[in-house]
Amino acid sequence: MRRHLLLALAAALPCLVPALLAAQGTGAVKEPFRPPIQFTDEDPAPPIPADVTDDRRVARNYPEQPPVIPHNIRDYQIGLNNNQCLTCHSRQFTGATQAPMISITHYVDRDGQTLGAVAPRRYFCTQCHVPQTVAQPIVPNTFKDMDSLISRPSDGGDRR
Amino acid sequence: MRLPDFLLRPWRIIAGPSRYLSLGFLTLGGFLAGVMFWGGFNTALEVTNTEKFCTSCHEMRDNVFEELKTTIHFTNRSGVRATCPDCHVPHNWTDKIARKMQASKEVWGKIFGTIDTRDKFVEKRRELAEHEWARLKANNSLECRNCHSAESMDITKQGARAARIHQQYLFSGQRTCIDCHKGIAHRLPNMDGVPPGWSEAATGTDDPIGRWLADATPGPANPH
Amino acid sequence: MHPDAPDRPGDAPAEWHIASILVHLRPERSPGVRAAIAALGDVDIHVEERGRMVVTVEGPHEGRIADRMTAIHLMDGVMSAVMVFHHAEPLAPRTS
Amino acid sequence: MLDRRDFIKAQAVAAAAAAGGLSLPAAAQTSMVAGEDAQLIWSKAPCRFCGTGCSVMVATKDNRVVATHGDMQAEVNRGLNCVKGYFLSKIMYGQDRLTQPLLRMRDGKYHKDGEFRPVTWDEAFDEMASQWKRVLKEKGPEAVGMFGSGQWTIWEGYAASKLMRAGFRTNNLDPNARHCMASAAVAFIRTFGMDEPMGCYDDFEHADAFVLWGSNMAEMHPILWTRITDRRLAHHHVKVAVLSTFEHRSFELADIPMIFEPGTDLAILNYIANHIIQTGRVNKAFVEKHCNFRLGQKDIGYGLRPESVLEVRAANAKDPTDSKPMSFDEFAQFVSEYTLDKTAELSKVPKERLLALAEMYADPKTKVMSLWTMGFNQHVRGVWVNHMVYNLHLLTGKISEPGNSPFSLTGQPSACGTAREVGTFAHRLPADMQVTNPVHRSHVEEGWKIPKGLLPGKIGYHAVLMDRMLKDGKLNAYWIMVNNNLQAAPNTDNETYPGYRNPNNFIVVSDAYPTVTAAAADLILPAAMWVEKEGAYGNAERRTHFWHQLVTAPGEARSDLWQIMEFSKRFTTDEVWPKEILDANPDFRGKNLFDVLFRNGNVDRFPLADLDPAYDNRESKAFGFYVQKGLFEEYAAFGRGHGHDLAPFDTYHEVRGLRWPVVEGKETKWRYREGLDPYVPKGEEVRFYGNPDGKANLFAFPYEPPAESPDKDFDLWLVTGRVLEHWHSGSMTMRVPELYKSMPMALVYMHPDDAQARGLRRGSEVRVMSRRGEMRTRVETRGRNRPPRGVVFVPWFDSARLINKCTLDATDPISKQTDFKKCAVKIVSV
Repeated sequence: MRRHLLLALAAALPCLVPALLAAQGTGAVKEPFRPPIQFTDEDPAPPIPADVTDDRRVARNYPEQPPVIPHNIRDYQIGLNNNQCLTCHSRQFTGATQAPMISITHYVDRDGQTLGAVAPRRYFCTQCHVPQTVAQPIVPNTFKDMDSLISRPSDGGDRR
Repeated sequence: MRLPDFLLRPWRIIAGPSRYLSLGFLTLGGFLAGVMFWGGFNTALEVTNTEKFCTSCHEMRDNVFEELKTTIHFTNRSGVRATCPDCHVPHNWTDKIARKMQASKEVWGKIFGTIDTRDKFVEKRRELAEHEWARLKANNSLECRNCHSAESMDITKQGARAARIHQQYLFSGQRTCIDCHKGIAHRLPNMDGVPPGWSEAATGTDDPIGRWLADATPGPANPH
Repeated sequence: MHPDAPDRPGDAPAEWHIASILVHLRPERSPGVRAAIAALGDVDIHVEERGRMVVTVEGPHEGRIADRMTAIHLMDGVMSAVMVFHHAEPLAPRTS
Repeated sequence: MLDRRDFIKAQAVAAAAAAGGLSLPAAAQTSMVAGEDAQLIWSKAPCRFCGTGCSVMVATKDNRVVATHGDMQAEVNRGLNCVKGYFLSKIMYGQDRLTQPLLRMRDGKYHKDGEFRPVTWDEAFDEMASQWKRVLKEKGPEAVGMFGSGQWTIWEGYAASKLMRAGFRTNNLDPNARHCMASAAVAFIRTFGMDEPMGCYDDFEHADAFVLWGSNMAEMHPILWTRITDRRLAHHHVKVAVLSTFEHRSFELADIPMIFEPGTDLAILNYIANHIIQTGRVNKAFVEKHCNFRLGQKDIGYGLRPESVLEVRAANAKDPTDSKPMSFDEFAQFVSEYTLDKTAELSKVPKERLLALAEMYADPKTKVMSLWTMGFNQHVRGVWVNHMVYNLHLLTGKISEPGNSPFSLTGQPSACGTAREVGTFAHRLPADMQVTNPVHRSHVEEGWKIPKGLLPGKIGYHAVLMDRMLKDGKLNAYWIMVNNNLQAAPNTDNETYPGYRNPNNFIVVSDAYPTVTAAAADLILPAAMWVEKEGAYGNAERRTHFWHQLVTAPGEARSDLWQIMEFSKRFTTDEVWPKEILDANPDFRGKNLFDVLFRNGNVDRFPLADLDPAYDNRESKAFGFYVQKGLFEEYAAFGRGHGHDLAPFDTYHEVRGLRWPVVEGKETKWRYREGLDPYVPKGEEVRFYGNPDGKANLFAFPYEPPAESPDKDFDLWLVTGRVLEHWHSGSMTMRVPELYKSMPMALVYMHPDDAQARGLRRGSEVRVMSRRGEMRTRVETRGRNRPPRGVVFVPWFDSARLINKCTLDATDPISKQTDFKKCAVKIVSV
């Protein structure tokens, strides 16, 4: 329990410090409110950020996370008629396109049966896999992946 | 939904895909004929070669043109855009006339109400798309190449995967644009049995130009 | 990719795949199932309890994993084999 | 040295073991990874977001969440999550988590126009209690209020209800679920006498046709959409109809896509009823035995301020709920004017599609599931459209059996569990009881062990009315918990913000993050969230599910439950209860509210020894008893034996949720049908036992136009809503980098022709302006939403682009739920 509290404090430090620092200065806390946050502010709308299209795989936060899409998907059609994602990422076409094959978990239906093709419930790719823009998050996230919590030096392996 | 056979038979005679009957159909439809009397043939042809003309009927305006508006061929970085005839009307005169005959069938469709609703258009989409795929396949994607020439492509400006596939399939002559780039300007029909261009199943055939007119048989009925 | 494809087919980048499979089996058939699974290769049995067993499969491509899962699924005494986890990454030299 | 691949392998094993419910001996992991520090602890928890109620497995290590994945054992999602669910691991780790109470201060003390300074919990509660006492003394109980949420855990909502109703003696308690499904809840009660769907998600695997009435499930309920997709793609006879005022992602699966004119769903519904009757497909036996017909009140106004011209002009604005009995023939006559021709003309939907849709309902062989969310509920005639879809299912008898299911979906994780079942609405008590019913109040007074006659019988302020009363200075002490109403409420510039900054008012906001609402408050209380506390939610299919506290909240952040209970300690009965009640019940004199409400012999019944030693529980340890269990069991007693039976507390920590009523350990999937529902007596076949006569009520209502329609000055319809990647106001999801980067800002989605006509194009910076306010954003002409000409769509997740400055605070006059889908705007270049 004590260990937990210490850890909690440690975890909270990045949040506490700016607030405390601010409190020491003017006495008022400005820090928690990222701009723009005041209701009355009128924020000029920034340009629509460009899509990330560098085709480089992005590291996952944990193995169970669906990978994000590192390329443009403008005008890709997924519907009753066909699924354009699968024309590259389904098993039979990955040889020609060298695109990553969809995980074989995607061949398993609701009842745990493995099918010969993508399970219908996994049909709409963008419910889980989303493209990215170049927009930079306004608030940083302090999530730590499990590797960084293991108190050992790096194994030197690949970290995508 | 299929029409009864007794209705279909005369329809096939009129609208059948052979060159001769299409001419007969032309006369029957009277559409281009009327235009011919009214002005010079080529002038009229140019009028019909504008987007304004194509979208003057609501089938085109509300279906295919509406779908085009959000795609890269309508809105893009430099504002260079494709109009209907850029892709759908051959620039070579004989092909152009052939295409007009085909198009007049679609006008017939309008006049006699076969595609007067969105649902009917969607039902016909596979057949209409197959005509275009066959034509572009046969002429080695001529209308694509009018703007996108393989010789002028700078593959260092392309995504790694696109560059590799263009080198492997396009520059080697194994495939033509339309093999891979279907549905880039309109929504796709049901694609059952239509493999992507990069698959083994899509190995190209060198159909002689014009064969599409005779061979463009309707595909399976499209449920959507 | 065919399940029996060689470990490094063509010019495909070398990859390492791992999946965990939850196997439901008849407890009384456990010895036979364990032996059959052990004979498959690339497969480790981890825990077994009340007719449920956790198995991992490793291999150079997903075909291997699908193949092993199907094989387990079809074994006598096995009621179902469900994949829970699948992960793949480029094969990097192991350092330790 | 630990090898990365061994580590991943260990995770693979742990994930499968957790999925199969196998206990993993430490040896099994340590044998593979050289050291126990690589071990993860996997536990179950419901997803934090929508009302679907997916279950996730959560991995923790060193008091932090390090991974999440879909729970294979959960019936709802069977291993799947949507993109938000897959990123749950990161929602608690936005760098700007609130970690200490912040009070607006000047010269060392509270000042309305001061700047936020950190204070201790004691200082925070001292100031808050003195403000509450001041207001109670000056104006009485009607001047204090609380705005809660369908994101409260069940016990948090229950504790809040006790504090407000029994403690402060006011029904000024409403959840943000008012904005979300009040119309559905009201129509359930008026039709069936009981709230919530009769069917369940198992209907997805049984239906032949799905009709989406104003619901974009592909984005808002993605996991339920996977179940529809599964059914549609695997069974060729299955058809999907999607109705909306603009084209969205759910249209990708639509066999019958329908874009209708805003508000004309009323006409379409009546047309289908007419079609069923005209073609002789009424299930006469069912209707005669199980249905009543009623003629509803028409011309009921638009829930605006009473002095508004629309309210003055409406004939029945004061009396919107009235109805009188009618016969089937009169009903048939009533709907007969909604012919195919008239409906097609009004709705602008092609006739063949209307007919195909009507046939889905009319054909006795087609099992139909109707689904709806905000398109129906956020509607100035929201209660009507809910009734009208029940009309279709009742006329055909397609109800309360697998696959035949009118199904109201919910947007919040515990809209059903907390807002509706617990009764945190201004008019409700637990288990569907009503504050206006003296018998119900008395029953609750007994259950809570409080004096007779203590509970107030006057309905409190509803969400929109609270904002109006804050502005008008009639509501002065206000506590907002787990919601971001300054971003979510309608017409915020005129009706919400002025009330927050009204100098007479003291506004408290409890939240995990500094939202726009928090920034406009006077006191901010830092809240624990999701698995930082033990919790329980109730999803849209009556499924109650629990989770344990898995990690500790950062800094001084505390759960809403702790905040409510701790705050109650600042009051004695003498300060808040009237003299007559205390005179009649001298035992209660001078008692601390905490003791009266929470140390009443019920709530403090279970000792700390009952806690699961594997998990921490901060609230219980703070108060010295198993708080959550005590609150739950006291609450559950109201529903047991009355059709709302919940299982014993401990059961829910073992299972992936159960659908009430849970009778003799068995959940109920379909209610009101013999053999499926234990409450239906033998031989009755079907009984809608919520109503005394056991019959359901069909209501006849006409088409009436929306409150505001486009005109020459404001020439476009504005529809607001959500997107897949962000949940509600985005306070959690906008802090997940991957979600932020995938959808960083709220754009105005419009038709390319509408853009062109205004000299605009994709990316143009514009002002979206209504008669009430404006916001700035950029134009999107080719996004996932494709509005027809004349309609624009703007999502509301973006705190930098507050579209609710433009929306209209018109509500359904019956349910008081706002219509966020229909008002008039214009778009001009910046």
